[in-house]
Amino acid sequence: MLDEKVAGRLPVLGESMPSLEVKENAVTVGRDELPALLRALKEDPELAFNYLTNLTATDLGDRITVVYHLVSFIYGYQLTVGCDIPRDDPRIPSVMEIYRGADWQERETYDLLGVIFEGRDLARILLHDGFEGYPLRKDFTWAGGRD
Amino acid sequence: MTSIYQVGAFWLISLAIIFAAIMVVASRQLVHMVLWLAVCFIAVASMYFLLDADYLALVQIMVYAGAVSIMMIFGVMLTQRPDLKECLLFNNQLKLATLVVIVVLALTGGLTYGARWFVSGATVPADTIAHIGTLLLSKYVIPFEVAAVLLLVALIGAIVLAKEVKPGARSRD
Amino acid sequence: MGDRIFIEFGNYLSGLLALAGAPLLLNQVILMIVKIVGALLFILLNLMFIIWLERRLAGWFQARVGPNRVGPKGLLQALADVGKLISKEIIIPGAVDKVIFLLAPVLIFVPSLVLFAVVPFGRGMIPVDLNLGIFFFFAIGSLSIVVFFMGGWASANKYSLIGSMRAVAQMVSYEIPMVLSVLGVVMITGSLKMSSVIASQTQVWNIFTQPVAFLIYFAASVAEVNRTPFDVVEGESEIVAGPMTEYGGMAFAMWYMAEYTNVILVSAFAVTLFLGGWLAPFGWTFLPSWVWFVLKLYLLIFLHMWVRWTYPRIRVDQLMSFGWKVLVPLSLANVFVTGFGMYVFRGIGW
Amino acid sequence: MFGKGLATGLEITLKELFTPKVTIQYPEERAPLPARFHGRFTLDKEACIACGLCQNACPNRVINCVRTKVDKKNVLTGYHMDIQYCLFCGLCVEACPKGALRFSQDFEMACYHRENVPLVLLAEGDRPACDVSAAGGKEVKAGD
Amino acid sequence: MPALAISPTNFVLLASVLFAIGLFGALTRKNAIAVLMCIELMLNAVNINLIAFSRFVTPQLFTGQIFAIFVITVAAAEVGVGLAIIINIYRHRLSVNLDDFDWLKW
Amino acid sequence: MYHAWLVPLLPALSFAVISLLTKQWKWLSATISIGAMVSGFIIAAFIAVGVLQHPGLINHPLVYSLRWLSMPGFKVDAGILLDPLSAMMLFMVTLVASLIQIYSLGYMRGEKGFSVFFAYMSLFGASMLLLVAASNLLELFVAWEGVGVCSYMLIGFYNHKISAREAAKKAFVTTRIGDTGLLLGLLSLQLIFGTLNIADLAQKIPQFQNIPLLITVAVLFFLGPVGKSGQFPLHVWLPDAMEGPTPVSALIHAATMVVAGVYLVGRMLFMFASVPPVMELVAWVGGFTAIFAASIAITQREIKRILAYSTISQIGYMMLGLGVGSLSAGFFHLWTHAFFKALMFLGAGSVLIGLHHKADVWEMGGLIKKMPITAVTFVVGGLAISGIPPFAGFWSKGDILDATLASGHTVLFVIGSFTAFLTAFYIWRMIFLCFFGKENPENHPQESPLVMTIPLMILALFSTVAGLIGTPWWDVWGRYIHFGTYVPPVANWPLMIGDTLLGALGIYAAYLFYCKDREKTKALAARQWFGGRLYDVLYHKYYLDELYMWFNHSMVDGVARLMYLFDIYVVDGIVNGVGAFTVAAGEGLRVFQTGRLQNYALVFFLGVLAVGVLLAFTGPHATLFLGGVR
Amino acid sequence: MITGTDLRDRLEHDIKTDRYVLNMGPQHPATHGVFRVVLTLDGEVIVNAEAVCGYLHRGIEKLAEARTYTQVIPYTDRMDYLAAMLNNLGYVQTLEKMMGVEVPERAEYIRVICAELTRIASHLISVGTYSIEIGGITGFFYCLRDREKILDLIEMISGSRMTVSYMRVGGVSEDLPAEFLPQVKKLMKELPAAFDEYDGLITGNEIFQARTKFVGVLNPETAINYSASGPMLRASGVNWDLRKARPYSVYDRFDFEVPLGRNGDCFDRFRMRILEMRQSVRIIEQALEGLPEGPFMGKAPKVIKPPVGEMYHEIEGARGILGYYLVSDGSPKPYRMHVRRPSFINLGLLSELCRGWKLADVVAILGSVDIVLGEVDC
Repeated sequence: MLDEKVAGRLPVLGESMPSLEVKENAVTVGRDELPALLRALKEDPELAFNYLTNLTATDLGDRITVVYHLVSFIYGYQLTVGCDIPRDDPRIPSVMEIYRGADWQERETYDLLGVIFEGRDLARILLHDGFEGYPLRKDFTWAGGRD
Repeated sequence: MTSIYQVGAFWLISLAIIFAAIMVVASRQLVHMVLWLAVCFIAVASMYFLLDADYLALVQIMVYAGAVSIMMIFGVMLTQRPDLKECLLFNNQLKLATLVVIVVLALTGGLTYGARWFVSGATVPADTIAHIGTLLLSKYVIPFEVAAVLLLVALIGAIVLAKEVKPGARSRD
Repeated sequence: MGDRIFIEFGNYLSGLLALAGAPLLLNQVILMIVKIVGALLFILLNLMFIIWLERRLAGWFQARVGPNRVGPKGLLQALADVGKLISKEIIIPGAVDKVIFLLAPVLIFVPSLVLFAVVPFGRGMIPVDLNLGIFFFFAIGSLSIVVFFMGGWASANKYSLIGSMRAVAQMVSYEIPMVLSVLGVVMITGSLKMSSVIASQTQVWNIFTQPVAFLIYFAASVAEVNRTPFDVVEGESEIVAGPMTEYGGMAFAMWYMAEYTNVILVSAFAVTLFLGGWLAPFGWTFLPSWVWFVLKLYLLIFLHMWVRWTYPRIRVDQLMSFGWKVLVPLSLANVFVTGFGMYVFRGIGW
Repeated sequence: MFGKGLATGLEITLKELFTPKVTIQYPEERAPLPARFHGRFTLDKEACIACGLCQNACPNRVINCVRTKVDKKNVLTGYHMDIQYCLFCGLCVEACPKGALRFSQDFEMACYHRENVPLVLLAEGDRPACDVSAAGGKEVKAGD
Repeated sequence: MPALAISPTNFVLLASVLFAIGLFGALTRKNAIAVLMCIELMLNAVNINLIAFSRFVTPQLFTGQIFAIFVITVAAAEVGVGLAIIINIYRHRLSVNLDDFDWLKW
Repeated sequence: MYHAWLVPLLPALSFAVISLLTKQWKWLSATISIGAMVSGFIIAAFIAVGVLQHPGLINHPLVYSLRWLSMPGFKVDAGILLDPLSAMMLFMVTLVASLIQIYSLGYMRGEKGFSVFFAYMSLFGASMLLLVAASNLLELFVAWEGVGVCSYMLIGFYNHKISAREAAKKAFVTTRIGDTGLLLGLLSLQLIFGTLNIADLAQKIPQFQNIPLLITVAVLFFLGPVGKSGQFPLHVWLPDAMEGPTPVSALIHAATMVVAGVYLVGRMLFMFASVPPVMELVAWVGGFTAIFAASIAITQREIKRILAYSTISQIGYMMLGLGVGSLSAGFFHLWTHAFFKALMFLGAGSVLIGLHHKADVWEMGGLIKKMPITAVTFVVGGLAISGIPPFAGFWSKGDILDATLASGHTVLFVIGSFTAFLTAFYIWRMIFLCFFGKENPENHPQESPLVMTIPLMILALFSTVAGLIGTPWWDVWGRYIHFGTYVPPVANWPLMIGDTLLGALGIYAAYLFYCKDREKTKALAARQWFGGRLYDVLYHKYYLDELYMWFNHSMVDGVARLMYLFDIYVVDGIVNGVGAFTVAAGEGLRVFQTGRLQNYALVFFLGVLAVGVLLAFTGPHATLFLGGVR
Repeated sequence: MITGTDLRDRLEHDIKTDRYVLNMGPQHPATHGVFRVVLTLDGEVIVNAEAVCGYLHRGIEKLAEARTYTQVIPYTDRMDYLAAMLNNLGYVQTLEKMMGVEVPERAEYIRVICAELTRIASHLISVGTYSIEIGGITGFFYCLRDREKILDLIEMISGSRMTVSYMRVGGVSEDLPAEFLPQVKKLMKELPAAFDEYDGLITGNEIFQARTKFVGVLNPETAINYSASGPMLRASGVNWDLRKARPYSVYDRFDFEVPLGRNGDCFDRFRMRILEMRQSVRIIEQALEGLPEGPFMGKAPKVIKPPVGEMYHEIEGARGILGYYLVSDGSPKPYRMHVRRPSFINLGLLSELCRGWKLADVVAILGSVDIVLGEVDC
């Protein structure tokens, strides 16, 4: 349920972004234009989405959706930005430059889903460095122990 | 000093001093050196006790064992590098130095052998500190003050030397 | 009547020996051994009691009960602890400097035990009344610094090393205000002899003439024995246990007991220097002098514990600046004020 | 300012020195347990209809109830809980339609041997064997 | 047992042995701090002599003891400054090996 | 009497307390400082009363002292010396200093470093009081330097101003030149007489026979007062010292620093008196300085500078008085001068405050209407300094002139008299320009608060009556303070009338030029009528500062240049030759320079051992080695 | 006032010694569990601090994919085990939002009471352990003593002290027991006095203040940029409390304040918690006042099958913004569950906060961030 103001403002911001789609309660964008969109959302004085509250991804079988949940502390708006990336080429630009809070969340997403955030150092954060596979992908199977 | 206890104590302490001193020179680990040095200082302090210089003995313990060793420890810890253990202990003038040491020993030994001392039979007064205090503040007051100034200068000097000069520090106008 | 009980016992023993025909020297040696054993017994008994007291008081301060299972009211808790610790293995990690590692917990006791030689336990009950008693205290006391360093360095553990370097820095720094604070007492007494220090307090205790010195001494002594709020050496939330990190079993127990021995020691000196030693307050001589000494001792030990279980830990750099920028100038000022006051009072004719 | 906070702290600890302590001397004294306490499970064997809802409700697959079909009706012949995996969430108790599975007030479940850990609320053979074997029924494992 | 009695000779010999050991170390040890320690040994040797003579020759005058006090003072100052210099050099050169200190200016 | 040591101690303590403890609390600091000074004054007053009980003290002063340093052949006592001279000085210094400090409460209000100022004032007072009370020349010297340091700090008090810093430096360096002489003199005295106790010296010096040596010592000694009291040619720092806050100037000029020199000469008069040529020197330096400074003062424009030159001139008078051998006259003038000069400085300060630090007298005028108290008190001061009876200055100046004439220094008498005329002229020039005439519409003066004016009034009272204790008919002063035997004064009517007339003449001349026809004078000045070049010379203080600068630049530089040439051609030639040889030699010897410390040490020890072995076998104690047998 | 930047400058110029690496953890008294900080030290000054977590990782997000929606509730307990009620609340609210389930009034009030009680209990642990970390052990016991009283109450409601599993979709699992109300009212009377005691013993202590004031300063810009939340964010002066900013449940009916810090230092972060506890007491008192009668469970289907879609919902947890992201494919099991754990994200700031401070400050800073390893590692 997008706020009217946000819904109205989004097309203006996204003029130069052909991949931007404004849906009922979310926005999706292509991975190449993702940083530009987030930067525009953050720096736009009328929206000022200054806070990245959540960053995660879902393995949808054929593709992986990376989701960014943004909040504007000034106006109280919320916005969900989604970005589909192919499963066999799970690269997406890092947004750490825009939101430093993305740092550990990107590492976590990489760790558990194998999404490769480009433009930053990625290291496993929850699992140990020698762990093989990405456990939150649907094709991951856990061998050993109670599940 | 003819009491058997004193004689025994002298030899015991002498052995301790010399053994500790040899260990200081011969230890490979710098920290071991410092610890042996402390042992040596304490042994020397007990020698002072034997010589009825109780105040000096305590000063020795406090200043040498308590402070100088600690400073040495700090020095060692501040300059320690892992590769120190591998390098040679002694430099290349070992032989010449041995010669010098032998000559020193021979010279002092020879001189002492021929010496006759004027040993006073008097005893050291009981309250050494009162005498020393009085002397320090009357007869030796100027050296005393100079020593104080020396310590102050050394203190400031050490601070200045050990404190890194800021590369971009603004000089005061 | 009980005042001279220990002295009478000594005399009795000496007389007995003389009767048995022991030569004077042997007589003295035996008496000296008896004195040493007596002092050791005193220390050990008090150690046991203090360890219990500390845990019990900690419990009470913290709305808990504390140890109350071993023995009556848990009084034998220390024994149980020691029993447990003795039965545990002393683990020697691979990288340690073995000799020094094992030597340190033994040596840590030496300075403290030596210092008990000059503690006046009661009227005429000072083992050795040195001319330089107070100076002796500080000189020998400074040796324990080296031992702390030995333990920490030999452990080959970074926490231990940090802890021992902190110990060295802290104890060196706090020795200075401690000495300077005692200087005021020495000036008033005019002697470094323990017995004269006590004798000079028959009229008024030094804590009343030297209150600032007492506070400085107390703060510095808390730092010297590494207890909260100055326990950065152990700082369990930062550096685990400092020099003691790698020690286990009885070796750890030695460190632990050394801490309490030192608490007894610094409190005993505080009693001697500031609280009139074994002198009875208000002329209440119905209790023997040594009882008064022990009572005052425990008052101070209680103070140590009270402070420990109330305050958080100060940071190491704050500790150093507190020592150098507050305590040292304050104690220097105290020396000057004392000197001036003495001059004035002498001028008045006191 | 300096020293006031320190003095207040001392005052508070001194006050606490004399206030009553909150410690409960455990084996001798025990704190009262509320009625809803999640302790050891009890099973009312008679009330249980062996529906298996508890087994399905369990998030951690702790419950293993052994049912035997007798006259088209499930009869409970064994009830095991791998209690070391139990979350004590109470979903099973909540799921029980007959109120047969209950919590008790017993929380002292520590034991010395690992084999004693699993909670056997109904061991095979506890029920009169005739009930089961006479019917000639076969054991059915839940979840099969 | 007068032959066994301790006379100044014993102390002078003890001191000279200590001095010789210190001298040997000071001349041969490579580590600058080690050299500093050896110098302390030498100073201690001197102090033993001073106090021994004070005890035996002029027990009432304390001149030797007072001299020893000054020696101790100077030694303390020397150690402080010496270590500061060594630390400073170490900081620039990352070495405390005296053989490395053969340049004449920084 | 026995507690005179408290007088210097109290301000010193107040300094310590303020700078260590109470710096944060301004008014507490000020209260402590003033309290210390006022209690010092009360004690000093008791001392003065006590001293008055013993008329013979001037020749046999009371000394209370403790052993300060004790070394073989060198013993120094520290203590206090009480005689009417020092008692008078203690009284005067504490009184004036107290008033000035109270005045400072108003003057320094709102200034940065208020507490520090009072701390310095206290220390300044303490140093001066110690100087005055010192029983020993070394002690006196310590205080002397203390005064110097304090004056340095106080002159440079506004240390954000470059001129203040420069002035402070100048004051310090210039007086240092004199102090060097004083120190040398002191050391010579110690060498010659083996003591520095004033009382001992007073016994020993008059009997000393080696007059040339004593002359040298006395001249060296006199250098100190020349520097400190701003006598020609070391007076240059004094006018610049006006950069400090006005109370400081008042303190320096009236009560403390500059009179220290006079006091020292007076204290050591027994030495100077034993060498008449030096007495001549003192008298002439004093006389010359008096007229020299007075002539400069005529042309100066800044109110405080005029007063500064006036001080130099008046100090010259005192020196003149001492130089002609009259301790009584010299010090009487010091006494009266302290009051009226302090009064005038404080008045000037009040004016400055009222005009927001506008110092040029030509830009003032008519202030009497707006600042009546300041103006009236200032006029009292002006009358006093001009020597109009019955104000204080009349009596003291008269005494000096009387003494000069009596001792047969006619030329000096003429100089002195003319100076008296000049004094009246320039002071009244200032007064007329400041307080009378037309008001300057740009100024919006306001009377100063009571805390400033009350000290002014008290000082005005003293300026009026302080001279009455030394009239020829009722000579309390002379009976107590005199050198040698006491000769009761005789009223010299012609001189008194002449003095008065000279003063009145000066005032009238000033009235003519600067009150009646001020505009005309301005015009005249513009046309350089007033002596043209003479005016310039005077206005530029005889170009002395420039002379000194020139000396520094040209002479020193010139010599340096000569040296440089010598260095380049002669020295370098030799050096290069030697160098070439050295290089060659070094090439050969460099193998021995390993740069290794221990290597050097080894060689060094080998050398020592060689000497040791040599001595062991051949030296005087060769028999010692192995018993000398083997 | 000394900031980390100053210290960083200073450390460039002070006595230069060799840097060395110190492993703080995984077994260390001050890391609140198995957690490691790799410190690069220059003397005692931190040059770099790298947090290493994951020692307690149990894969709850993965586990959830194999459980029904209801079965996930006990797992949420075990993330932030100090504030299990809040975890439950966030989870069930997300589901309710997804499915459009109405929650009865009484249930909402019970939820608020439980949530705030849990918040107090959680903050008490935080305050107490912080006291221990600064070195004062006694404060910890006082906090635990009072926390026990709260846990008793929670046990009374849910049967468990910590892992409560109390909330259900549509309400709560059981109604409040009869003896609960008088006891909670009594406790609410007692608590402010206890808070005063902590203030006297800990907050007001000068040593404590010296240790924490102006240490680990976090300015508001950095805090927002690093996605800090909860007391940590508010200590920096950013007014963002979801209970006020975007009220959920019935929080809009209560009168309470959002305490804000001034300096963003450790002291503020610590004090925030005590102030929040006082506010929680206010909320509970109001909720008890207005507690309506009625059912404690709404009309929720027996088998929970949310419609296909995704939902992200946040509540204000004890440590910050607690968000649940659920993706449903229409089956009774969640297709994907992700939890935005406040501890995890706040911990990302550690390295930034520690640099330039002393070894002892690491403990102070880590304690002021207040992490629960169960939540960080999830």
